[in-house]
Amino acid sequence: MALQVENLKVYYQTLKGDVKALDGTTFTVEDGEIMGLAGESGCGKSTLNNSLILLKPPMRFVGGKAKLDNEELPVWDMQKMNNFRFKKISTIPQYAMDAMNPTRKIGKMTSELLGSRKIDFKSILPELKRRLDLVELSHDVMNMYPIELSGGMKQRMVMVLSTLLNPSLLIADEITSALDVSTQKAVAKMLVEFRDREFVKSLIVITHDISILYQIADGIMIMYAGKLAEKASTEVIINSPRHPYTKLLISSLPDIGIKYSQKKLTGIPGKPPLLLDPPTGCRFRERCPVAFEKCLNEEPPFIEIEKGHFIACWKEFEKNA
Amino acid sequence: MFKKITLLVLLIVFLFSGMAFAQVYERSETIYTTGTMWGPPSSWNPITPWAVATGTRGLCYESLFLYDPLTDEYTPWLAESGEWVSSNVYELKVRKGIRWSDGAMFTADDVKFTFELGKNYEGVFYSTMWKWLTDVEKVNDYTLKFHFSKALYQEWGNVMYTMMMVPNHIWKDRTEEEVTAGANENPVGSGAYLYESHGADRMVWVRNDKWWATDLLGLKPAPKRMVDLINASNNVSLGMVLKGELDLSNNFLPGVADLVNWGYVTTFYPEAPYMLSANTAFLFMNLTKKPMDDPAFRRAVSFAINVNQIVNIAYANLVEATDPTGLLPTWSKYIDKDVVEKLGFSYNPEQAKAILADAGYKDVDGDGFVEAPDGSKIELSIIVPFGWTDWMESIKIIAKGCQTVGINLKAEYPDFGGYTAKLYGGTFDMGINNFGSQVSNTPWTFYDWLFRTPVQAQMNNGNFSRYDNEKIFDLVVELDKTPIDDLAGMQEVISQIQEIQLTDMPAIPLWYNGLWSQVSNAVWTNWPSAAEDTPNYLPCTWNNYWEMGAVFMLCELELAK
Amino acid sequence: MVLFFLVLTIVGPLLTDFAPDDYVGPRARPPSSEYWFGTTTFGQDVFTQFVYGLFPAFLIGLIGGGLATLIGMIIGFLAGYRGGIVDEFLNMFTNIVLVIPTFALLLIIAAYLTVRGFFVEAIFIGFTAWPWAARAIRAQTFSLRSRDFVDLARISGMSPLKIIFTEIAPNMMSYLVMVFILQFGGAILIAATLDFIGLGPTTGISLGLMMNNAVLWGALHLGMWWWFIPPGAAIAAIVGALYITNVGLDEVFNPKLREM
Amino acid sequence: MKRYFARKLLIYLLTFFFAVTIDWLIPRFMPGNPVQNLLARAALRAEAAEVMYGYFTRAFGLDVPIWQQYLNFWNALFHGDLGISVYLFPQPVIKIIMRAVPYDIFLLLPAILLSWIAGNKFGAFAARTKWLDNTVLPFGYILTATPYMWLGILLAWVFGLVLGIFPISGAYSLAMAPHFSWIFIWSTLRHWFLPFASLFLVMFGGWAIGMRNMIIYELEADYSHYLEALGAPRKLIRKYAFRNAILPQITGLALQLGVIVAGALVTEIVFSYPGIGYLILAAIQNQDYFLIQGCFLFIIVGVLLANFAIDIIYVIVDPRTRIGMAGETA
Repeated sequence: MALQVENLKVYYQTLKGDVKALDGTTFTVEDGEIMGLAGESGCGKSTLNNSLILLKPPMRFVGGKAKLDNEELPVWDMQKMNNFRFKKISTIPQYAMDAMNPTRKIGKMTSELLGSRKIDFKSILPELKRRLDLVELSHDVMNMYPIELSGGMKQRMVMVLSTLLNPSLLIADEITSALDVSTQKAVAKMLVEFRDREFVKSLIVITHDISILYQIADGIMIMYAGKLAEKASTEVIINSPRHPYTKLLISSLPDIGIKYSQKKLTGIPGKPPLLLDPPTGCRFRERCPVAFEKCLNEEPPFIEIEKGHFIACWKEFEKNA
Repeated sequence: MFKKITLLVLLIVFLFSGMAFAQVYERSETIYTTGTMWGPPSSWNPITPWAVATGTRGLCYESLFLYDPLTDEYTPWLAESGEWVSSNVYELKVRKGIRWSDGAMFTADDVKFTFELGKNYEGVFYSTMWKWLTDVEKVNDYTLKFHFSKALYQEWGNVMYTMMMVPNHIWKDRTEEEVTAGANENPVGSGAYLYESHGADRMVWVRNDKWWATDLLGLKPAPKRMVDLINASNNVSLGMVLKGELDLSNNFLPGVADLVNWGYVTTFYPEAPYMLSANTAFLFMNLTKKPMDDPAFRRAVSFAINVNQIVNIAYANLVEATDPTGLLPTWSKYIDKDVVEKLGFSYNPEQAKAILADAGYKDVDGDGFVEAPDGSKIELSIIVPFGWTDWMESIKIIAKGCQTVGINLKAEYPDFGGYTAKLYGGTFDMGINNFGSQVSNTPWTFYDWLFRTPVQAQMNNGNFSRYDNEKIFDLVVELDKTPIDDLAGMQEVISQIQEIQLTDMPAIPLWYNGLWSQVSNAVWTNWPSAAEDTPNYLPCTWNNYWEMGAVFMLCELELAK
Repeated sequence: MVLFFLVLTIVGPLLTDFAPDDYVGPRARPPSSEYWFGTTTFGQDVFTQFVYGLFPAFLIGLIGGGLATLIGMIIGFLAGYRGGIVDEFLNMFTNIVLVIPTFALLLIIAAYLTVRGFFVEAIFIGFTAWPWAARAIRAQTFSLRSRDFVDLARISGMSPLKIIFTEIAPNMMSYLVMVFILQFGGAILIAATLDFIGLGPTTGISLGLMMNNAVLWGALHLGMWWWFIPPGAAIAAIVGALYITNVGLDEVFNPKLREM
Repeated sequence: MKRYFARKLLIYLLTFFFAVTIDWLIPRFMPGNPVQNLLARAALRAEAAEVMYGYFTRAFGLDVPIWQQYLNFWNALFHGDLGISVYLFPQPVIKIIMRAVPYDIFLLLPAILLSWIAGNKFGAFAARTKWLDNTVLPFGYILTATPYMWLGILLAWVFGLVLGIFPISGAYSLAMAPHFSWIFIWSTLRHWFLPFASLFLVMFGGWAIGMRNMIIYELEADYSHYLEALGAPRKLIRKYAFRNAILPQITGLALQLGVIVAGALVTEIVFSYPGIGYLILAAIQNQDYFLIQGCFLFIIVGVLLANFAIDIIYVIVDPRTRIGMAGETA
C-alpha cells in the first residue's frame, strides 16, 4: 500500500477563525495506482495536496495521520518532511508554468536543487536526459531560462524534475487546467507513462475535470466541502455513482464515448457551504435533491458499501440497509 | 568602491609625501578673516571691484592716497603728494622707489594708463569720470597734471583712494574684454600681499616681503599669511569664532553681545553698540505711488517707526538709531542741529496719528486702518530680501508700528532678485536699503546716492524713492564742487540739503548698520578698538576698507603671548 | 501618531497664548514650564512656532500629495486601461518626468516666485511628484484590465471612463489609499527641504522654516538644541508614522506580507 | 533587446531635450535681472552703475531677442560653453562646475553604493527574522522619513559640537592647501565623514525596507514554494529570492537618483560642502542664470547617465530583459 491517510484534519488559520478545508479525510492509494481527486474549486483538493507535501502557515495540522509505504509522514513538521519531499513524495504544482526560478538557467537550478539535497548531479544527468527525450524536450533546455520555454514545455520540464528521484507518490495538482485539449491529452498520457515506467510508484491526480480522470485514473475520489463524498474505481464512478453529488457531477458531463469537452463542474445549482463553520449534518444537504431530516443533524460517515466503493450519504446507507 | 579611491589616493600620497608639510599653514603666522566674499574667489581684477577676491583692492593693488574716516585725513600712499595748482588743474607727485611685485618700477605712466582705461573703455566703472576730466598730462616720470572741464573736488577726493593703480607694462597689451571682464589671475600689484592660492571657500594671500612701504615707511604686516574665508553662513563663522579659529570676522553674527560677555570675541566698543557704523539703513518710500507721494503721510510714517525696538530686538543692540539726517557719526560735524531741532522726528505713535488726522487720513470703513483723504483704501507692503534675517525682523517691527497708527502695512520678503527688481523698477511701496550710504570721505557720496538724478524707469543705484526735486539735485552738485578743505562751505550747502530732506522726507533714515567686526585675541592681539592703548582704525576687510586704514591694522597686530 | 499631531495642529494654537513670531519672552531660553520648547534668539516661543508650523505640513501633504495622486491616477488609469499607443506615450512622458531630477527643477520654479505661499508650494510639489503614483497605478490597472468583470463591463458597452471609475478604481481603492499616503509623506518631506534652503513660503511659519532659522541664527553653535530638534523630529515622526501605517494597510491588503 | 535600448535612448534624448529647454526657460522667467544684481552688489556711484548696466547686458548677450538667446544657448551648449557666471564673475560656468563636481562624486558615489549594498544585505537579513523585523523595521521607516537636513543637523550637533569629533563645514582644513600628504587626506576624510554619514543613513533605511518587502514577496513566489515542496533548504530558496529581489532594487536605484540628488543638495548646504548642491543654491540666491543652468544641466546629465548605466547593468543581471521579452521597461 503506497499511501494511507487516516482522518486527516488540516485547517486554515484566518483572522476570522479556522477554515476547515480538510476535515477528516480517510483513504488509501495502492501501489501503482493512479488515484483521481475531483471536486469543485475550494472543496479542499489542493489543501489535501499541500497538507501531504508542504503544510505550513496559514495551514494548521489538526489531527490524523498519513503513512507512505507504511512509514508515517511527519506532515506537521516542515523540517522532518524534507527527508521525504522530492525523494519519496513529490508534486507537480498547479502553477507548474512558473514553478521555476525565472532568473536561473534550468540546468543550473536543477543541479543546485539536487546539490542542496546532497545528490550528485553528474551521476543523475544521463537519466535526466533520457527523461527529457521521453517528454520530447531537447537537451538545450538545460541551459535556457524558463522564460524561453512555452507553457507546455515548462509543464513537462517540471514533471521530469518532480519525478527525477522516482518518488513513491506524486501529486499532480490541476496540471491540465491551463492547457489546451490536445496538450492536456499529451500530459495525461505522460503521467500514465511515468507510472508504467515506474518513475513514480503511485499518483494522485487532482483536477476538476473528470473527463481527464476517465482517461487515466484507476480510481476516483469525489471531494465536497473538505470531505470525501465518494471513492470507487473509475468505471463505477462514471457509470454507477451512488452519492447524489457524484451523480450530478457525472450527469453534467456529456455522454461517455463522444469527444470529451472541458466541461467543468458547474451544472449544479447552489454553492458549497462556507468552511469557516460548516453546517452540521451532511454538508451537501442544501443542494441535495434527496436530502431528508437525518442529513440535517447527523454527519454521514465515509463507509465502504461495496468492495472498494466508499460513500458518505444517509440515503444510500438506508438503501443498503 | 570608496576604499579603492582612498587606496589610490594614499598611493599617490606616498609618492608625493616628500612635499608633505609644505602646504600646511603655521597658525602663528596666519590670520584668518571672513565677511567680505559671498562666493568663491573668482576675480582679481580691480577694474571689476564688485567681483574681486578680498584684498585684491588694497592689499594687492593700491590707491594713490589712503583715507581714514575716523580722523578724516588723507595719507599719501602711492602718491607722494597732490594739490590743486589751479581751480581745475590738479598736480600729483608719484612716490619714488615703489616696485610692482614683478620688480618693475611704479611711475607716472602707470597712473596715466590707469586713468585712461576709463577713457578708452566704457565698461570700466570709472569711465564716467571723463565727463569732467579732460586730460591726464604726464609732466615727468613722477609728476602728472590732471586737467578738468568741471572740477568736482569731493568726487575727486573719493577717486584718490578708491581707484586702484594697475601696472601699465602688463595691462597695456590687454584687450577691452580682458580689462573689463577678465579674471586677472596671478595678479601683479604693488601691495603688501601676494596671491598664493585660492579654493572654493577661501582666498590665501602671502606677505610680500619686498613691499615698498617696508623700506619707505617702515611698515610690515605681522601675519605671513592671510586666509580669507567666504561667508558660508553666519552659522559657520560663528562656530569658528567660538573655536578661536577665526581672528577677524566681518559679518553680522547673531548674539555677539553674548559672545563678548562670554569673552569669545572683542569688538570695537566693549558694550553696545559694540560696532562702529558703516552705513545708514534707509526706509525708501515710492513717491510715484499714493499715498507715499504725500509728505505728510511720509512724515507720519517716520513717527510711527519704533527704531529702538528694532535696535533692541532685531539687532540685540548691535546698531544705533540714526540721527534724523541719517548722516554717519563720522560726518556728525555736517549735521545742522537747528534744522534737526526744527524738523527732526522720533518714535511717537500719537504724533503720527495726529499728523495723519490733520492730513485728512481717517478710518472711514472702520477696519482699523485709515483711508486716504480721497477715501481710497490704503494697503501697502514693505520689502527686504528673503534671508536677510536682521532686516526681515526689522520690517516686521516697522509694519507693526505702522499698523498701530492705522497704516495698513504688511511685511514681504521676496528673493534678492525680486527685491532689486521691485526697488530699481519702482514697483515697490516701501523698502529698506543701504547700498550707497557707505562711509566715505564726503557726505556727497551719501547725498549723491540718496538724491540720484535724473529719475528714470530703472534707478540702478540710488534715489529709489524717485524723489524729483531740481533744487536738491543742484545743491548736491554744488556740494560736489566745494573743495574738500572748505568745511564751512560744505556745511552751508549740506544744511540746506538737510532742510529740504527733513521737510519732504523722501526716505527715512533708521539705523546705522554696524561695521560688523568681531575679533579673537586667541592668536593675534592689539586689534583696533575704542580703548586708549590700541590702534584706532576701521577693523575691516571689506572692499575699500583696506584703503581706509585697515592695512595699518595688519601692520600693528601682535602675536598673543 | 499622525492623529496625535493632527490633533496638536488643531488644538495647538489654543495651548499657546502667543503668536508664532511675537517676541514674547527672554531670548534663547531652554525649555521651561513657561516656554515648553524654549525660545529663539529673538525670544519667540518655539512651541508656538512648532504648533503653528504643523498645519502647513498637513496642508501641503494633503494638497501636494492629493494632487500628485490625482494626476498619477488619471495618467496611470489611462495608460493602464487604454494600453497601446496611449500607454506608450504616457509611459514615456512619465519616464521623462521621472528621470528629470524634479527637485532641482522645483528649486528653480520655487525661486521663480518672489512671494510664495504654502498653497503654491503644495501645487508645485503636486505637479512634480506624480510619476511614482502614475507608474504604480498603471501597473495595477494593467493587471485588473483583463479581469472578467472588466471584460463583462466592456462587453456590456460601458464607456471606458465609467469602467475605470465604477469597475477598476473601486477594486484598487486600498491600493490608491496607500499611494496617497506615500505621496502625502513625500510631499511633506519635499516641502521641508524647500523651506529649509529658504525657497519655501516667504510668509508664515513652517517646520522647515524653523530649522532654516535655527541654523541661520547659529542655534547649533549656541547649543540651542530645543530650536532645531522639535521640528525635524515632528516631520520624521509624522512621515515615519504614515509609512508604518502604510505597511499596516499593506499587510492587511496582501496577506502575503503578513507574518504568521 | 535592440528595441529595448532604442526606446531607452529615445526617452533619454527626449528627456534631455525637455530638460535643457526647461533649464533654459525657467531662469529667464525669474524675477529680477542678473546684471542688476551683479551691479547691486557693486555699490557703484549711481552714474557709473547706469553705464555698466548697459555694458554688461550686452556682454551677457541678454540684449538679443528671446528666441535667439535660445538658439545661442543650444549652440554654445554643443561647444561645451555654458556662459559666464554672474555671481562668480568672470569665471566661466563650466570651470566652476568642474571644480565642484569631484566633491559630489566623492560624496555621493560611496554614499549611494555603500548604502545600497548594506541596505539590501541588511533588509534581506531582516526579512522573516522576527525579532529583527519588529525592531529594525520601524527604525528603518523613521530613517527614511527623516529629512536629510535634519539628520545632518543632528549629526553636526552631536559629533561636531557636543562631542567635537568631526568638523562640520568645508571640505578640508583651513590650515592647509590641497596637496598630497597624510594629514591632508586625513582632514579631507574627516570633513567628508558627516555629510557622507547623514546621506548614507537616510538611504540605508530606504533600501533595507525595500529589500525586506521584496524578499518577502519573492519567498512567497511560486518558484519558492515549488523548491520548498521539493524540500530544498531555506538557504537555497533565500539565495534565489535575494537574487530576484535585487532586480527591482536596481530599478529602484535609478528611480531614486533624483531624490538622492536632492538629499545631497541639502546635506551639502548643511555642511557647506563645496559641491554642486551648494553651488546651485548660491546660484539661485544670486539670480545667476548661467550658473543655475549649468548646475541643473549637469545634474540632468549626471542622472541620465546614471540611469543609463543602471539600465545596462539591469539588462546584464536580468535574463528576462536580456532575452528581450521584457514586458515593461523601467
